Amino acid sequence: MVALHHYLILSAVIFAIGVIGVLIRRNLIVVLMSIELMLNAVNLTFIAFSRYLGSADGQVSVFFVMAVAAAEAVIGLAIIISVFRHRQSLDPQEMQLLKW
Amino acid sequence: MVSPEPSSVAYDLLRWMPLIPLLASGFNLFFGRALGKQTAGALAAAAVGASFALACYVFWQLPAHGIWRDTLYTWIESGSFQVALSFQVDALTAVMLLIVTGIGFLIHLYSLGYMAHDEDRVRFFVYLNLFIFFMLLLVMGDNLLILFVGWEGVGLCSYLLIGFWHHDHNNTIAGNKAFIVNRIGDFGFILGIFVLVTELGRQGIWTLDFVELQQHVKMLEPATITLITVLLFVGAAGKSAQLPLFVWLPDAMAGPTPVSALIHAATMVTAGVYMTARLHFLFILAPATLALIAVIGAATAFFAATIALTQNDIKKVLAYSTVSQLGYMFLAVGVGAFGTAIFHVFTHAFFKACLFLGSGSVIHALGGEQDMRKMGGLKGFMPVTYWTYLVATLAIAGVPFTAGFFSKDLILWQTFSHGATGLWSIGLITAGMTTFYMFRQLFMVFHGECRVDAHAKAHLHESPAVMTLPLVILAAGSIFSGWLGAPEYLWGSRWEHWLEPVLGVSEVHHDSVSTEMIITLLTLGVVVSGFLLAFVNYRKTGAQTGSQAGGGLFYQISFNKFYVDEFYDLAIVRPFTALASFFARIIDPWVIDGTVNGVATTARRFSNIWRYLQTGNVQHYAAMFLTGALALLAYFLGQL
Amino acid sequence: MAGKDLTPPATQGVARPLENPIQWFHAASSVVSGKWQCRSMDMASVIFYLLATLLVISSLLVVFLRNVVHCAMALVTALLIVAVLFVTLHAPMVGILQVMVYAGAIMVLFLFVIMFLNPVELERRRGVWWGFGTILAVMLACVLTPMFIIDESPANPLAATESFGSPEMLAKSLFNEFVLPFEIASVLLLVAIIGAVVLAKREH
Amino acid sequence: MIVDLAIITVKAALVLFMVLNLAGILGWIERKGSALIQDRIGANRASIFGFAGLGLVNTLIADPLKFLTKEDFIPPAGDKFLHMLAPCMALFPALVTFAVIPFGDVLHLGDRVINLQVAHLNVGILYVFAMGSLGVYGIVIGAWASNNKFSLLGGVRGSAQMISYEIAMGLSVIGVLMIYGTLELQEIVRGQATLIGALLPSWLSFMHPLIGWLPAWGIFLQPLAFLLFFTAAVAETKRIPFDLPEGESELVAGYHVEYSGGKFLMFFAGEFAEIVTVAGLVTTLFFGGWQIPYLLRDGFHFPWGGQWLLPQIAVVFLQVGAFTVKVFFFCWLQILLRWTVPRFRYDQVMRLGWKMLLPLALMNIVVTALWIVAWQ
Repeated sequence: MVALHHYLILSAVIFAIGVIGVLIRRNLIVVLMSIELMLNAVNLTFIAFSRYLGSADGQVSVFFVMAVAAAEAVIGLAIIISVFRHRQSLDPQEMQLLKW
Repeated sequence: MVSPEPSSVAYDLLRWMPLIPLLASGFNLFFGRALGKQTAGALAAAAVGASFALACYVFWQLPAHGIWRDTLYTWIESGSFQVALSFQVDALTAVMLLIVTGIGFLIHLYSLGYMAHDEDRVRFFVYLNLFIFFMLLLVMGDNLLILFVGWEGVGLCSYLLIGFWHHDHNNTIAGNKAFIVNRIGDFGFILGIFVLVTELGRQGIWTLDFVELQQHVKMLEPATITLITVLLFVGAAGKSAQLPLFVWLPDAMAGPTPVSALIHAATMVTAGVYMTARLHFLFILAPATLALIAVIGAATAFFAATIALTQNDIKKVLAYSTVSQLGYMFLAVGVGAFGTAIFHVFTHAFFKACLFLGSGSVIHALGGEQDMRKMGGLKGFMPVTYWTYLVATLAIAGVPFTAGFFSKDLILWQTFSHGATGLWSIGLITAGMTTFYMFRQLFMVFHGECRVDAHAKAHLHESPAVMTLPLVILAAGSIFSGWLGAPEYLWGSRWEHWLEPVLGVSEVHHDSVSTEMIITLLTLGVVVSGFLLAFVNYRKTGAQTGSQAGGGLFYQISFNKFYVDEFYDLAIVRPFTALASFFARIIDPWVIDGTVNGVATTARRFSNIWRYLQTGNVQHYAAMFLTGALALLAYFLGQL
Repeated sequence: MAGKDLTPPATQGVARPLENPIQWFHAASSVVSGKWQCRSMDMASVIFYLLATLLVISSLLVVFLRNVVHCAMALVTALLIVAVLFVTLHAPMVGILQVMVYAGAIMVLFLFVIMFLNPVELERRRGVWWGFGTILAVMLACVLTPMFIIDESPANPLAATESFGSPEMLAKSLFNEFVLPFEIASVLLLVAIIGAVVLAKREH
Repeated sequence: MIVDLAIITVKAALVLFMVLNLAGILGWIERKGSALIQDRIGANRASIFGFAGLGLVNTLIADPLKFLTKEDFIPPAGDKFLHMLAPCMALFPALVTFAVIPFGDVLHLGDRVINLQVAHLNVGILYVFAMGSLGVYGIVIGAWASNNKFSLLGGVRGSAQMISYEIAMGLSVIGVLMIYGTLELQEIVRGQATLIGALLPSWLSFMHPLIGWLPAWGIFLQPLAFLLFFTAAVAETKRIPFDLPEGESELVAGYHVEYSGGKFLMFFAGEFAEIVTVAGLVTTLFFGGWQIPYLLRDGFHFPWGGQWLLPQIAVVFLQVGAFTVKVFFFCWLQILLRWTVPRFRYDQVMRLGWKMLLPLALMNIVVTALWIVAWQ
């Protein structure tokens, strides 16, 4: 039988993978995707809890997470577009205006 | 002397008295140039005229025991301490209103002529209106704080107007001097206010309102009251040019003559007297202070008079005589005759303004010449000025049935009847000297043969009507304004009754009319002798005028004003500037800047080390962040 | 609405055992586990582990593929698998929303932007940094996992009522206790729209 | 249990079969119809042993054969895997959408009650939209994978257009959902069995003789919603007048320039399957689905009193027949549209979607909500 912590561990692993993406990818779009992945890991946790504790709040929270994720993706992509316009590149490591 | 509880009535008209001049001033400030110089001046004069009309109306309407209030809004409110921006008019204020707006109006008219050829007349009228506004604030404010605002405001305007012709460096110096000396006085004044508020607050009464103060000052202990009153009097001495703070007033003559007439003779310098009268309920509780005031007043009167004897600058003479007259007023205050002091303020406003304006008209005619040795025989050239000047001189000298006669004799009689015989004798001598130096001036300026140089003599002329009209009015005033306060053996004083509701019944004993008459006769004698002395010396050509050879040591001392300025310069100004320059040269650059820059430098050194953490690469930051999170997680895992 | 009272009570009470995927899933699991006598692992676990494996694989692809479009497709796959997981967790409504919002809208937006910018060159990779990041993330997983294995975590889900995870249930709690956050979320989305327009607009 | 699973499978297979065949038939209808409209003879060449019955049978068989036997060309610079994946992604959503559309009421077999609907989901209509939104991938990926400027342009256009119109479509349906108070399509259809007379508020009772006898179909309760939904749906199918993503005259063939053979067939079939799905949805939401006016479980009950009882099995067949006929009608309507209306310009498409359909849909929602609050 599947217990709660199976889901939790699964989401932890997915989250970690998303973190890898955020840390190492050198393409802003993929970094954004990895963030979406992390958000999904969290959503999975929410749903698992709401199922195993039998309360609707988890699902509602997922609803809100989705709203926030949508907003975040939209803004992020807009920023990426304008950045790409100015410097024909998507590499976050080339954007170091704040370097010492 | 407890006054019947005055009935305070709300009355919306009052606020317009100060506001109209303020609005006119603001309007001129922004649109005056566009308006055209003549129109701007007319507007300013009209504004003051309007508030003069209001003042008359209020004066006639005001019931004997009434106080009219006009509260605009609550200005400060902290806890139970509340200060409202509100005006009040009672008998005392009404009188001051008449003086300020009336004399102010006349002097505005006069200025239209006097400043006709000046380039930035507009600025002049802006300042003048602003001064009227602040002066009205001062006399109408119903609590100490508003009075203080007006107090500072008139100080500011006086500074601005003294330095009005700022192209001449000396004028600006004179302005600064006036301002700084006033600061010293104001410092004492505001300290007095602080002490008063805090001490009353300790009793549980947080207020600055005059009426409430009058009810509650009883609960302060005498020592405190003495301290407060002394501090307040320091302020008054500063503003009203008493010893030892009188030095600014003579220099203040650097300003245009109308300014000298309005601010430095008629209104502002009497603010100190007004303040003491306004707070009489406080002062009469401090006999020690009153004694001090009386002594200082008498001393000032005498001292200034002695200086005035030998001055050759027409305005300087008047300036010192002003100081001396102010001394008289404070002498009256000192003997507890506040009503009489205000009465002298009233009469003095007329004849001193008249004198100043007359001198102004002379200076105007001579194209800026102020040295009396270069005048003389002007009688024929400018009759109106001469006759008005003569009247005013008689008035200040105290010739019977002129204003000066009534007020000054009243002061002397009060002093005598108060039992201060020494002070009375000083006053008596001063009266003689007053007569002397005034007639000396009259003779030097108007009589004898004309010593005016040819160039100026060419266009020697009587002043235009707009200037002479105020002279006439003021001259009339300097005769009849005194009749309000006639002594008992004549038709008796209206004045006392008018001010009783505010100042209470003065304790002048009109018991021995005979004594009073004797005193008066004595004064007359002194006056006449002073006149004879002047007549003998100066009636003729004024040959030895200003011949410094004549007269000995005393003459030199008097001529050099007792070296007071030099003394202050040595004792106070130089050490002060030396200290300041020391701070500026040593402390500020080395200690203060050193500290500040040192801190900054240290910070920068460290930042130069740490800033290498800032790679500007967002992923590095994320990695750091993750590391921290990992550490926290590991810690909690350990806790599990 | 009024349509319901036209249907005779005969069909009203009749249970429809197999009318949505969740029920299929449980029926099928029971059938299969009844068929093959596998006590050790029932169908639910099989499906879970299957989905979990696929999910992990697709997520790894998202992170380690070099071509942006491939990453996007892998992410879409991952999202769909997560949606299926939601459905198996009795959250069909959220699952559908997941497909609509994430797969249907957000990822399409991603693809749209990718096509729009069409970055030609493959990204370069730096071995050291990759290793470092990976190690950090693995450490994270290793720290998180033991924290989740708690004894008092409920092993078995509560018996789900018929309406659990239905739109009605979601709507009830969303529009009663969470109505304020709901409104705020709408405002947030509006702000995001405006911001996106302003940011991406080519200034003239 | 086994039986239940079997029934489900049968239903699914049946629906799938129907849809695919309908798609094929539509292919033929499109040719014949266009020929009719353009006054040509149309497809009449393919013949089997000299038998060309209007070309229908032949077209059904010959078309797939032709496509399947053509060379399947993959552009060498393209992305092989995605290029192969794209057609499936285009076809899949169109097919699975039909799972929630009910094609009949319950069927009683012995003691079993079979709901004539593949999946009874309480999120029904949302499922439809979810699947519809997945349809975009086929285009975008196909366009990108074939590494061709024209197809890329087509892909970009397609994705933008589909996203835009999904919003309008979804919002236009909400009015209907509010009226019938459910998301589940079978329930919506059942809700349309009643008569408008039963819904009239008291102050409108004088209208009863005029419109009281009408069935409470969506088209009568939400006419505006119907127009909006139908327009948006046609735009979703990317057919003329909304065929900007393909636009032969500008983009050769848009996102499937580089497709040939079986893959193109899949795109093709996907397009027609979408037509069928749209027709099914319009029928279900606005035209009473399988409902025939006045026909209840046990026969006809006319509002003027008369009734005509029927055996249950006959009723079921009538209903399924009615559904099929309605779907056919709307498929034909779309084809008619495609051959009669000229193509929009791209900016016109966008303006229509964002500046007309969207505000109108919102207004429709508000008005409906006010109505419901006021009279229920």
